[in-house]
Amino acid sequence: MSRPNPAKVAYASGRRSPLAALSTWVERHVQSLVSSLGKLVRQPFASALTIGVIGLGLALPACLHLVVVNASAVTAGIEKTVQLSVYLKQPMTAEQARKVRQGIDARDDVLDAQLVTPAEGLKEFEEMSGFGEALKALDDNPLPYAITIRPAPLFDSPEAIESLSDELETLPEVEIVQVDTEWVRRLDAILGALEQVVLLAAGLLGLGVVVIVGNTIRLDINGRREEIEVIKLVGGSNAFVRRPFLYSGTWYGLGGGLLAWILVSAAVGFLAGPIEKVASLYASSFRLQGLDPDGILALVAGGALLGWVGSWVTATYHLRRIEPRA
Amino acid sequence: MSRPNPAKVAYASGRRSPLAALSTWVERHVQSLVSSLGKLVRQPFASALTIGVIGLGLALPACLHLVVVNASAVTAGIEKTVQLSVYLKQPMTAEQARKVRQGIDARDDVLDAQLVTPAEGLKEFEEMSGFGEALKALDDNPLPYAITIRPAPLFDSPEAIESLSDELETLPEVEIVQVDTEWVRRLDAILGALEQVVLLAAGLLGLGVVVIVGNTIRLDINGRREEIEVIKLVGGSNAFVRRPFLYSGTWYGLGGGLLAWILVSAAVGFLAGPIEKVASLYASSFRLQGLDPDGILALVAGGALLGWVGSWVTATYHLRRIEPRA
Amino acid sequence: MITFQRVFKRYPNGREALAEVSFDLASGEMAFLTGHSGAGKSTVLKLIALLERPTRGQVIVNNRNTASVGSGAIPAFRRQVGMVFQDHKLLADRPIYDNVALPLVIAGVTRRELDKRVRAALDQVGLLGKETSFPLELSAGEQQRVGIARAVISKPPVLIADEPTGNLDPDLALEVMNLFKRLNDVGVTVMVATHDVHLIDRFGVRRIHIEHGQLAGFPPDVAA
Amino acid sequence: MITFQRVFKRYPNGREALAEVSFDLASGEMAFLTGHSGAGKSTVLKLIALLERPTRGQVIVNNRNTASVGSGAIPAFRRQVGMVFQDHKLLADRPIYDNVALPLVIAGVTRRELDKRVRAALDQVGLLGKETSFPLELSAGEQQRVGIARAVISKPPVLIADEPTGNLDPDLALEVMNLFKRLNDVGVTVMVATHDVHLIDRFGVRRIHIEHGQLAGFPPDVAA
Ligand SMILES: Nc1ncnc2c1ncn2[C@@H]1O[C@H](COP(=O)(O)OP(=O)(O)OP(=O)(O)O)[C@@H](O)[C@H]1O
Ligand SMILES: Nc1ncnc2c1ncn2[C@@H]1O[C@H](COP(=O)(O)OP(=O)(O)OP(=O)(O)O)[C@@H](O)[C@H]1O
Ligand SMILES: [Mg+2]
Ligand SMILES: [Mg+2]
Repeated sequence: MSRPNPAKVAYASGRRSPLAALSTWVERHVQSLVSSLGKLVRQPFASALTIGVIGLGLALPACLHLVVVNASAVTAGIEKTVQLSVYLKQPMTAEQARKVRQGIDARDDVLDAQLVTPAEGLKEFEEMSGFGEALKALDDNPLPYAITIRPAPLFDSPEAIESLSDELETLPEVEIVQVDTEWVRRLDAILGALEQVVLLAAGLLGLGVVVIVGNTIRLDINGRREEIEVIKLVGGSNAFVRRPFLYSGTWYGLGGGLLAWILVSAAVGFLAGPIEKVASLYASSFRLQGLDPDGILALVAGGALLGWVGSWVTATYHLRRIEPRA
Repeated sequence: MSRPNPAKVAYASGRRSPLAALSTWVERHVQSLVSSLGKLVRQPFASALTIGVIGLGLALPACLHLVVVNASAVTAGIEKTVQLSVYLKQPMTAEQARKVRQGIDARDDVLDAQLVTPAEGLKEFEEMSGFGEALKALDDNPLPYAITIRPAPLFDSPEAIESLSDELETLPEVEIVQVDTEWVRRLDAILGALEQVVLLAAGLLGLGVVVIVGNTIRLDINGRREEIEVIKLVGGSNAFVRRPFLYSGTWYGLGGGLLAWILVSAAVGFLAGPIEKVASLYASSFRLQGLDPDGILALVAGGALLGWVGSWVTATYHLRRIEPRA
Repeated sequence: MITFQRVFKRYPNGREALAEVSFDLASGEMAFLTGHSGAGKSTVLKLIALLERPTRGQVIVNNRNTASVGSGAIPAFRRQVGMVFQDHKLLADRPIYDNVALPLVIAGVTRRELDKRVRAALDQVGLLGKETSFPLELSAGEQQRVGIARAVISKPPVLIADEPTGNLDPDLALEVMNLFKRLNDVGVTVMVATHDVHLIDRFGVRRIHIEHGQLAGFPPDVAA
Repeated sequence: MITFQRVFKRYPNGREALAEVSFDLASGEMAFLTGHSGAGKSTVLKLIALLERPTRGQVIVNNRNTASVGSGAIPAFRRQVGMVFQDHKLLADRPIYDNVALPLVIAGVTRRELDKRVRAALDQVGLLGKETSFPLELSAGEQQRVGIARAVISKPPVLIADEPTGNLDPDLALEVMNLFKRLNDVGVTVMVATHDVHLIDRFGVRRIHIEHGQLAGFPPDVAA
């Protein structure tokens, strides 16, 4: 402190150039990366447990998502827009019927309205019912004029359709109004609810992955408390201590994402057979849809990201609290 | 070792009566029970993490199960048995038609067959189509005789029905055979597949809970390695060291089960409103079904059991490997 | 009470810690175990407490050949051997009271008796009043004494100590040795590994000296 | 280099470890810190290494008042202070090499230089050849020397040691003290807490004696 000691000056030597510092920095990170992976590999059972849990956590929303995607695909083959059939009173001239159609067509809540003449109606009925030849025998067409209506896009909620139907029924020319494709809507409602479940599940399970990784890292930190204390004791900073945990967390997440991909693929493979067999009975060319490349990427990269986030949050929080006790 | 030392004999005193031993045993367990709970409470954040993960893991199959239960309830309201409609050729006398019905009714794969006369058919058609009055105007009933068939219980698989339909179509009196309620079957197929998913998910997640608890206990053991070594050093047996971990694991599982119950109830509460609103539009009196008491019990007790299993397996395995290093 | 018969110990890494050690310590006897650093003192004590097993030869403690003690019987065996460690081996997250009580809790002693004995043991090492402190709140010497209290509380017939006075000031070291001597006087077989030549001189007890893994004659004292 | 100005230290549990301690150790000076068990020796060293902070008074180390070192700056500060601990504080699951290299790894020294310096440090404490052993495979004295090698490898200007010879046999203790003296000779400020009155007598260095948390005159030696 007072007189400069020549021996001492030599002793406390060693400034480093910026380039050397950078190369050391890179070297450190690569080393952490490899050694953290090595640590996971050296504890295969323990790592498998953690990765297994994360994989399950990620696989579940992915599977649910596929359920919805495929169910939507099934119903997509079916005409989905609701349709109203308005049967006009008899007797009615073609002129009158056209006027009624125009009136309905002009409504804001109607996308288009199409007139179905009794002749057209009969033909359609023949095709639909399979009575075929039987009806050809009719002397006279007993069917009334009908108007099929597609509601405007913004007015296809069940409520809007109900009020549209009610209003149309009050028209003097209208005999009866029918709302079609009820079951498709019912199925859609179920799928809609399911989609909500998927969103909820995905949110919860994403959080779950962060929590799982966080928990693992926390317990890992606890298990290496002594080591951390020693490192801090000899001057290791929080960032230095945290680095290996961040790498572990990211590896866990990445591994979990890959596992989830495998699990989902396995589940799809497992279910594809039976489901497609059922579908084929109904002559449907339905094929069970798996994950697309975007989905795979989202799963794997998302897993790694969630792992990193989980370890970052936990390590930052917990490492601050570990102070060396000597 | 050689001459008995009177001081020493007094020193190494203390046999205990069996009753005292029992009361000590009970005391110990009660103490472990309370102290392990106390430990969880003293680390609220850490315990919450673990219980949260387990709760999610248990809530998911429970939710999926409810999806299937409710979807089944929706479709249960609809006539589920497949029905075949056989339209007979024209012209045909009532006598001939009755004979054909008898022939079909006698088949092994037919539960019953019902004759629908043209008059009945017309009435039904009126009701169904909503054409109402319009058809009353018909001079002549154009409809053929029809026979509606319910297949026998053992023959209602899609394959059996297809072959039944094929065979009936070869009869000389038959014009055409129609298989009804196709969409219900399609929905059922989806539900069936979903049920498989639920089973798969429940299995995986039950395993997942064991794994999560096991992993937590493993890391907990790691974190308390020093403590365990010290206890073994002064003569604690594996069973003694393991006891608190078993209690912790069971508490984790129990807590997770309770949390899962809360999560499921919350999800049901969250979705009940929208779903029942949709249902009410279709005048369906559908009510979203939550967990029944059996389900709740299964969830909570199952959670505790899985927690115990997870901790037992892990603790037994890992504690053996921790030997004091001195 | 403690008999070593031609004991050879090689550690898994190939290091040979004991070459061929034989000695016999009678019941109620006391001995100092000396030797340079790395001579094998701690190894001898580890063999007695079954923390290690001999590679060859017999170790007989308390009339039992340690070779006949299976891994399931080790805990019960260890309860017969009180140990004091160089680095104390206390539970950092439990108060002194719990640390000292541990052997009795393991043995399943009732609450009432436990309380009485813990207080008596703490009194013996001069730490009554520190029951609720945690180990890290004590100085090194105080921790060492907690370790001694824990070793003697279950009244084991054999007591072994590995450099129990290394962290103590000379007064305290003397006091601790006197405590061991008192225990020995009531019949406990005591073996203490130590470097403290001055203490050894003061106590007229038997001395077992190891050099390079073998029993040897005593070296000249290095003291001032 | 190390200045204590009217330092008072009360631990969170209410225990007053230091009453009012003032002393000044110049750069390149060496001192023994003595006192009975529980006197406050370790507390003084903990204050120097910023493992604890004074309740009142100033601790100035290496021209920095420790009060001005924020928690983010503590790691860098500690790298200037080499520490040897009573209980070694080694990483049990890493070989000796990694243990000794740790301060250099933290400082970000390149692989090549690191290797050279680790070998040099191990050589200095007579443990060359044990690089791949694990701490628990070494005897207590060998572990102590690993701790010393780690403390000096980053060439800190200040070195503090808490009873570094408690576990060593007299020969080795002397050797270790000589090592500290040599480091002191090349300009390192050294402070060693010890009970070993014989060593103190042998080395003619300054002695700071604490009694009941206060500086005091030296007591008569207890030695034989
Ligand atoms: N677990 C182990 N694995 C491998 N080698 C070991 C192990 N324990 C001790 N050794 C080696 O055996 C030798 C004897 O060690 P031991 O601990 O018995 O010495 P000691 O006499 O107690 O020394 P000290 O006085 O330093 O404590 C040492 O050279 C040490 O390196
Ligand atoms: N972390 C702590 N919390 C509370 N009290 C403590 C703490 N550390 C030490 N003490 C108390 O402060 C006093 C001084 O302790 P210190 O460790 O400084 O003594 P010492 O001189 O190093 O003793 P020894 O020679 O036994 O190591 C002791 O009475 C001890 O009980
Ligand atoms: Mg030793
Ligand atoms: Mg101290």
